[in-house]
Amino acid sequence: MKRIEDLSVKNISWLNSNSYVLELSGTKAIPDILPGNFAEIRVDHHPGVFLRRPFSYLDVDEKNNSISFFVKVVGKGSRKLGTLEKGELVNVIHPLGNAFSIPDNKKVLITGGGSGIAPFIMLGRELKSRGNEITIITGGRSSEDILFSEEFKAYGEVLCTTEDGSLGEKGILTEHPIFTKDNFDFDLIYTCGPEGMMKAVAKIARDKGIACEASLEHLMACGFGVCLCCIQETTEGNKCVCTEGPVFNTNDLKW
Amino acid sequence: MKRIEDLSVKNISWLNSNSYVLELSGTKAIPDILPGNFAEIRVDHHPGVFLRRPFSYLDVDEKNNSISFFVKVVGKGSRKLGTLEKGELVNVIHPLGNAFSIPDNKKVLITGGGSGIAPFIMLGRELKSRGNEITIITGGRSSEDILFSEEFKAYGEVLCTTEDGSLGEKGILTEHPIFTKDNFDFDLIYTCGPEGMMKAVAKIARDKGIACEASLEHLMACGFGVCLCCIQETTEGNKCVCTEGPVFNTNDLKW
Amino acid sequence: MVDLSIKIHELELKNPVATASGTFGYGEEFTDFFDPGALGAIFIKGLTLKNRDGNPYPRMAETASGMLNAVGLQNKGIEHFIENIYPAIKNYNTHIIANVNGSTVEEYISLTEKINELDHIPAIELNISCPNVKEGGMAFGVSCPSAIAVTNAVRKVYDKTLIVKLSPNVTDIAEMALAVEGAGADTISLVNTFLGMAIDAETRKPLLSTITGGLSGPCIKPIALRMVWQVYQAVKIPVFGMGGIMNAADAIEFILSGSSAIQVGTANFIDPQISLKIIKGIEEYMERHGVENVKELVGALED
Amino acid sequence: MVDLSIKIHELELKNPVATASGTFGYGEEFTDFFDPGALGAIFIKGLTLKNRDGNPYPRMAETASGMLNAVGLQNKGIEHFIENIYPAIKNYNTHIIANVNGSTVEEYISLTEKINELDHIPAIELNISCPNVKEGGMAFGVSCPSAIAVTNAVRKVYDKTLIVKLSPNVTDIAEMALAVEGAGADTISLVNTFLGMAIDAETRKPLLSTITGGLSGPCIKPIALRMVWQVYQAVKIPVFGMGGIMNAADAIEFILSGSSAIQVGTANFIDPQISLKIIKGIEEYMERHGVENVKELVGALED
Ligand SMILES: Cc1cc2nc3c(=O)[nH]c(=O)nc-3n(C[C@H](O)[C@H](O)[C@H](O)COP(=O)(O)OP(=O)(O)OC[C@H]3O[C@@H](n4cnc5c(N)ncnc54)[C@H](O)[C@@H]3O)c2cc1C
Ligand SMILES: Cc1cc2nc3c(=O)[nH]c(=O)nc-3n(C[C@H](O)[C@H](O)[C@H](O)COP(=O)(O)OP(=O)(O)OC[C@H]3O[C@@H](n4cnc5c(N)ncnc54)[C@H](O)[C@@H]3O)c2cc1C
Ligand SMILES: Cc1cc2nc3c(=O)[nH]c(=O)nc-3n(C[C@H](O)[C@H](O)[C@H](O)COP(=O)(O)O)c2cc1C
Ligand SMILES: Cc1cc2nc3c(=O)[nH]c(=O)nc-3n(C[C@H](O)[C@H](O)[C@H](O)COP(=O)(O)O)c2cc1C
Ligand code: FES
Ligand code: FES
Repeated sequence: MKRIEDLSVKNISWLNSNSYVLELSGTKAIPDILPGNFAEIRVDHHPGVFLRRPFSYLDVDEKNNSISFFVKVVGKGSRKLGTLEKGELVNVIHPLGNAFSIPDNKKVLITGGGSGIAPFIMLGRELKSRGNEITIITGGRSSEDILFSEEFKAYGEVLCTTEDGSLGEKGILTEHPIFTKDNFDFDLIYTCGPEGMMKAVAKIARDKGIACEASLEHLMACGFGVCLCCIQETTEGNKCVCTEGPVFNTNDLKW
Repeated sequence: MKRIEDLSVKNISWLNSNSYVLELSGTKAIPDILPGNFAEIRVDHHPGVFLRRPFSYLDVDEKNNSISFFVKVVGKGSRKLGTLEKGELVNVIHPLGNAFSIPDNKKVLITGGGSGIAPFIMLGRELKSRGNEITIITGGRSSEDILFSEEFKAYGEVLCTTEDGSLGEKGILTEHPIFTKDNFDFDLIYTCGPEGMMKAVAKIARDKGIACEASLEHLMACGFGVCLCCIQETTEGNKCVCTEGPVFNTNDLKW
Repeated sequence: MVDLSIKIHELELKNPVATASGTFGYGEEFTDFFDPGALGAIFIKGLTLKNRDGNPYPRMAETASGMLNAVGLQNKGIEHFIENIYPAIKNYNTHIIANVNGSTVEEYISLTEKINELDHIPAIELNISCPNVKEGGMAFGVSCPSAIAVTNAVRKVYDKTLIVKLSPNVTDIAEMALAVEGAGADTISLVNTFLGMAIDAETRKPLLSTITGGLSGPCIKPIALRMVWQVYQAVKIPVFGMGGIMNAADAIEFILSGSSAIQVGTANFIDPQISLKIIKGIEEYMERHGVENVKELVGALED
Repeated sequence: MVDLSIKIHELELKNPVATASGTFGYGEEFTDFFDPGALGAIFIKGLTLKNRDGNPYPRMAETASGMLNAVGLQNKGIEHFIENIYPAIKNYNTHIIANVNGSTVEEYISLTEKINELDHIPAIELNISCPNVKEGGMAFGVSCPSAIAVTNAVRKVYDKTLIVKLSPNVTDIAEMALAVEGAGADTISLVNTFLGMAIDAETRKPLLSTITGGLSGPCIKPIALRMVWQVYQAVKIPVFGMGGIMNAADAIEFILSGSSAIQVGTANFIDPQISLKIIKGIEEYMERHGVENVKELVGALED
């Protein structure tokens, strides 16, 4: 069940020049959160920000009643949230959206670009606990953008691409040699990041007949299914990204 | 000459539960400021505040390139300014408006209510230096509202009224016995505060044939004479409070 | 205890706070946040005769103190509503009001006839003001003859409370209000969204797939308030005001300028509990000002 | 170096940034902040034939992302302008454009004739859209026949650049634009302010002495932008767009939707140097996007 509540800023830690982890904690037990779910965060005290901003959960700490988000600064709201002080209250509606499917004992590939890596910390942990064999590949412009590698290493093999070649393979994510290897035999691919990247990953998946789940980052006004602004065309007509997504099987998308 | 500049918050000191002194300082020499002048302060980062807010100078510290304002919290902007941190930048257009007239060696009465006492610290100092004999009377709801008495004492006699009788005479400002004394023989009366109070003071002055100057606090959109929103009806037609005021001889007002 | 109840034509509202069509779904999405039964009424999302996919993505753009939408009346059609949604919501402890949309007068009539059958829907809101559809919608609401034609036609087949929702995209709102009053409207609601547009300077592209969309939120409040005041002075039937209401003070401003009741729209997206807070806020205001009955505030603007 | 110059009818502007009438005085109040000669043009505050006191105080109310004003064309009349103000401003190194207001067609004509004599005023802006006067003003700008009548009449006595300023308070802005184009306008400027209203819930009183006033600022930008785009598509003459422009990106949005040049209004109150910053911002944008000539951006919205 979704709820609306004020949480307080526990910590903000900057990871590089344009992204940070925002940790919020409450006094009540946090709700049940699944990998892929997101929250709608209200950005107060900024004249230019009217609507809430959606962010996927980066992680959940049930012991401390705290949740965290990985935020990439792209505009007014994401910048403002990064200037909050410890103890300030932030109004949150959550948890929202559907979740990634979690198979048992399969071989899975996780592909994340930019802020799209956010949901994969929780996803990776869940996948690992269910006996899956995990490969994670993240892409970025330069080494600065390749984040959470240590965390990901605990789940499986970690690969990366950078456009400037400063870390891992040079190029965009789908240019990584893994995609052309003969033994590219995953059972399921997950993707989250810029739409171009997700479409490229989905195409590879489709070509190879592998199931693929993408988490979409559509513009949202409400986040809980009433405004109908966040729709995605699917084979079954328009679907709400906020309630019927953000996770979709890419075969259902008209990509 | 007026100018626009960023000044930094040097200090904010709260005087009671709803008013504070805001001190701003710059790196350049501050402009020439006369008693009665005001500044238009921009309130950033508050969604509800669109226009600047006008405030009279409380004091000027030329040695430290700093200026200060006495701010009473009445709404969004005045509240927000009080939450600024030391070092934050505040954009200011100043100095604006005309000034009180300063006679030499006369007997003057200063009457201030609420935030209307702000311009009288500078005025009192100037009057004193020009050999005037000064009486200052301030009014408020309770003793909490009677501020700057120490500073005023350096200039002359200090009286006060409070509506609840917790300090000075009980009642509103114009109920103070001084106004009914036989030797009420001032050459000039200054007034600033709620319009009702200023009108009452102006009436007494007119009845006794004493000149009276009032500093008006009209709503302003620009503060420098272009929007024509701040007008006051006078015997010579509409005048701009921001450029032809805020100080008016009350005989010129259609009060 | 102050009395918040108000009668709008034959509708007895327990309080003057309703939620606006298209911003509250069918109410179901809000049950996690509060009991919709606390509301004066719920205007459910726009219905059409047949399934409508609405406009392509993107359909939303944030603007200064507001937003543009170009949803375009996405809904699964009246049959789907009757079978799958109506049964779940008909027993809410408040009035469910249907928002009725057509591309032709005939469509408005057929849709109204079907809704007329539904016992738990005591009123319809005739939407002649949707700016986001190619046919019908706002076209009906920006000229007197067509507004009269559709109101007249619907009036003939409907005898419960008929609310006509006006478009603000007109030169003379009072004239439109008089026209639909004359054509049989029991109540007028206004405003629907203002036709607006947003561009991304960097990409040189419009932010909405449809280029233009409907503007809502606090940015439009001053214009909406003026229109409500003009309509209140022009007509005798009650007015349901809206446009940028974000808190109780805004709601009271609309009531003072002549709204018998108000609708909360875009604010629901930002704070899903806002309508509950507005009800409480009106109550507090009345207590503070010694107003016993909310009716005393309707049109009580002083000069 | 990018080329910011643009020709509007016979006016050669050094850049597309002008200041809007009523928000920049006669330019003199700004000389402490920057040299008005840097501007493409200055639209000076509204002139009338005779002295006008304007409306009583209060004339201003702040709103969400905007403000209402009810100034009501306060000015000392054309004679006073010619004798006391014109000599001081006529040699600014930019175009001074007079904003012309009348309560009758005859007044518009007389005023225009007097301004026609002034060599350093190369254009007039015919204001048929002021919402804050009882007679004339917006009344001319909300119906085609009267807009045509006044434009026609003024055209007969004026052969410099005639700019007609449209009111946004209409159902069909393109129709109004076509009407004044047909009546002889060389250029169209839009939008003037939207008729709005504000109330203090606590006192139950309107915040303006006139109850209603004109809404300006970023809140109106989406509607203004839509109207500029509609007018650009409807007429052949150039468009001077405005409404809520606060920065260079806003200005570029207006240019992309069809404004040959833009006017900065309310923003001048908040940042008196804003028009200078907008000129710089457009220049930077053009450099960043490899646009050599600002003309290339006019109407260059991509679908
Ligand atoms: C389900 C979901 C999960 C997301 N998870 C994350 C995450 O974990 N970390 C993260 O950094 N970002 C995430 N995003 C994207 C994030 O919501 C946007 O980056 C953020 O809203 C931008 O706000 P802004 O005020 O900083 O940008 P703005 O100044 O508003 O605009 C900057 C850019 O961001 C885009 N944008 C603006 N508003 C939204 C919105 N409501 N939804 C999506 N995009 C928008 C605009 O199109 C524009 O290109 C997610 C989005 C969705 C829909
Ligand atoms: C020349 C001049 C000098 C002033 N000097 C002082 C001073 O030294 N100390 C002080 O505390 N106050 C002073 N004021 C009043 C001060 O400007 C207002 O209290 C302040 O602008 C209110 O802003 P707000 O956002 O807090 O209030 P809002 O939330 O905007 O409104 C609260 C109340 O303040 C009034 N108000 C709002 N904006 C203005 C405005 N621009 N001008 C005047 N009143 C407004 C409103 O009518 C309303 O009743 C002065 C005003 C003027 C015109
Ligand atoms: C996303 C969205 C969808 C809307 N859908 C409808 C609709 O289906 N029918 C209707 O009559 N009005 C619709 N409206 C208009 C609102 O009901 C309301 O008239 C308008 O938003 C102004 O009120 P507000 O400023 O409080 O939002 C919609 C508004 C929004 C923002
Ligand atoms: C205080 C004020 C006074 C105005 N006076 C005039 C005027 O005299 N003549 C005129 O044509 N427009 C006048 N306007 C309208 C502006 O020129 C402009 O059309 C409008 O404000 C929209 O632009 P903005 O949102 O950038 O302010 C005035 C606007 C304001 C805010
Ligand atoms: S964001 Fe409102 S329905 Fe999805
Ligand atoms: S506040 Fe604009 S002219 Fe005085």
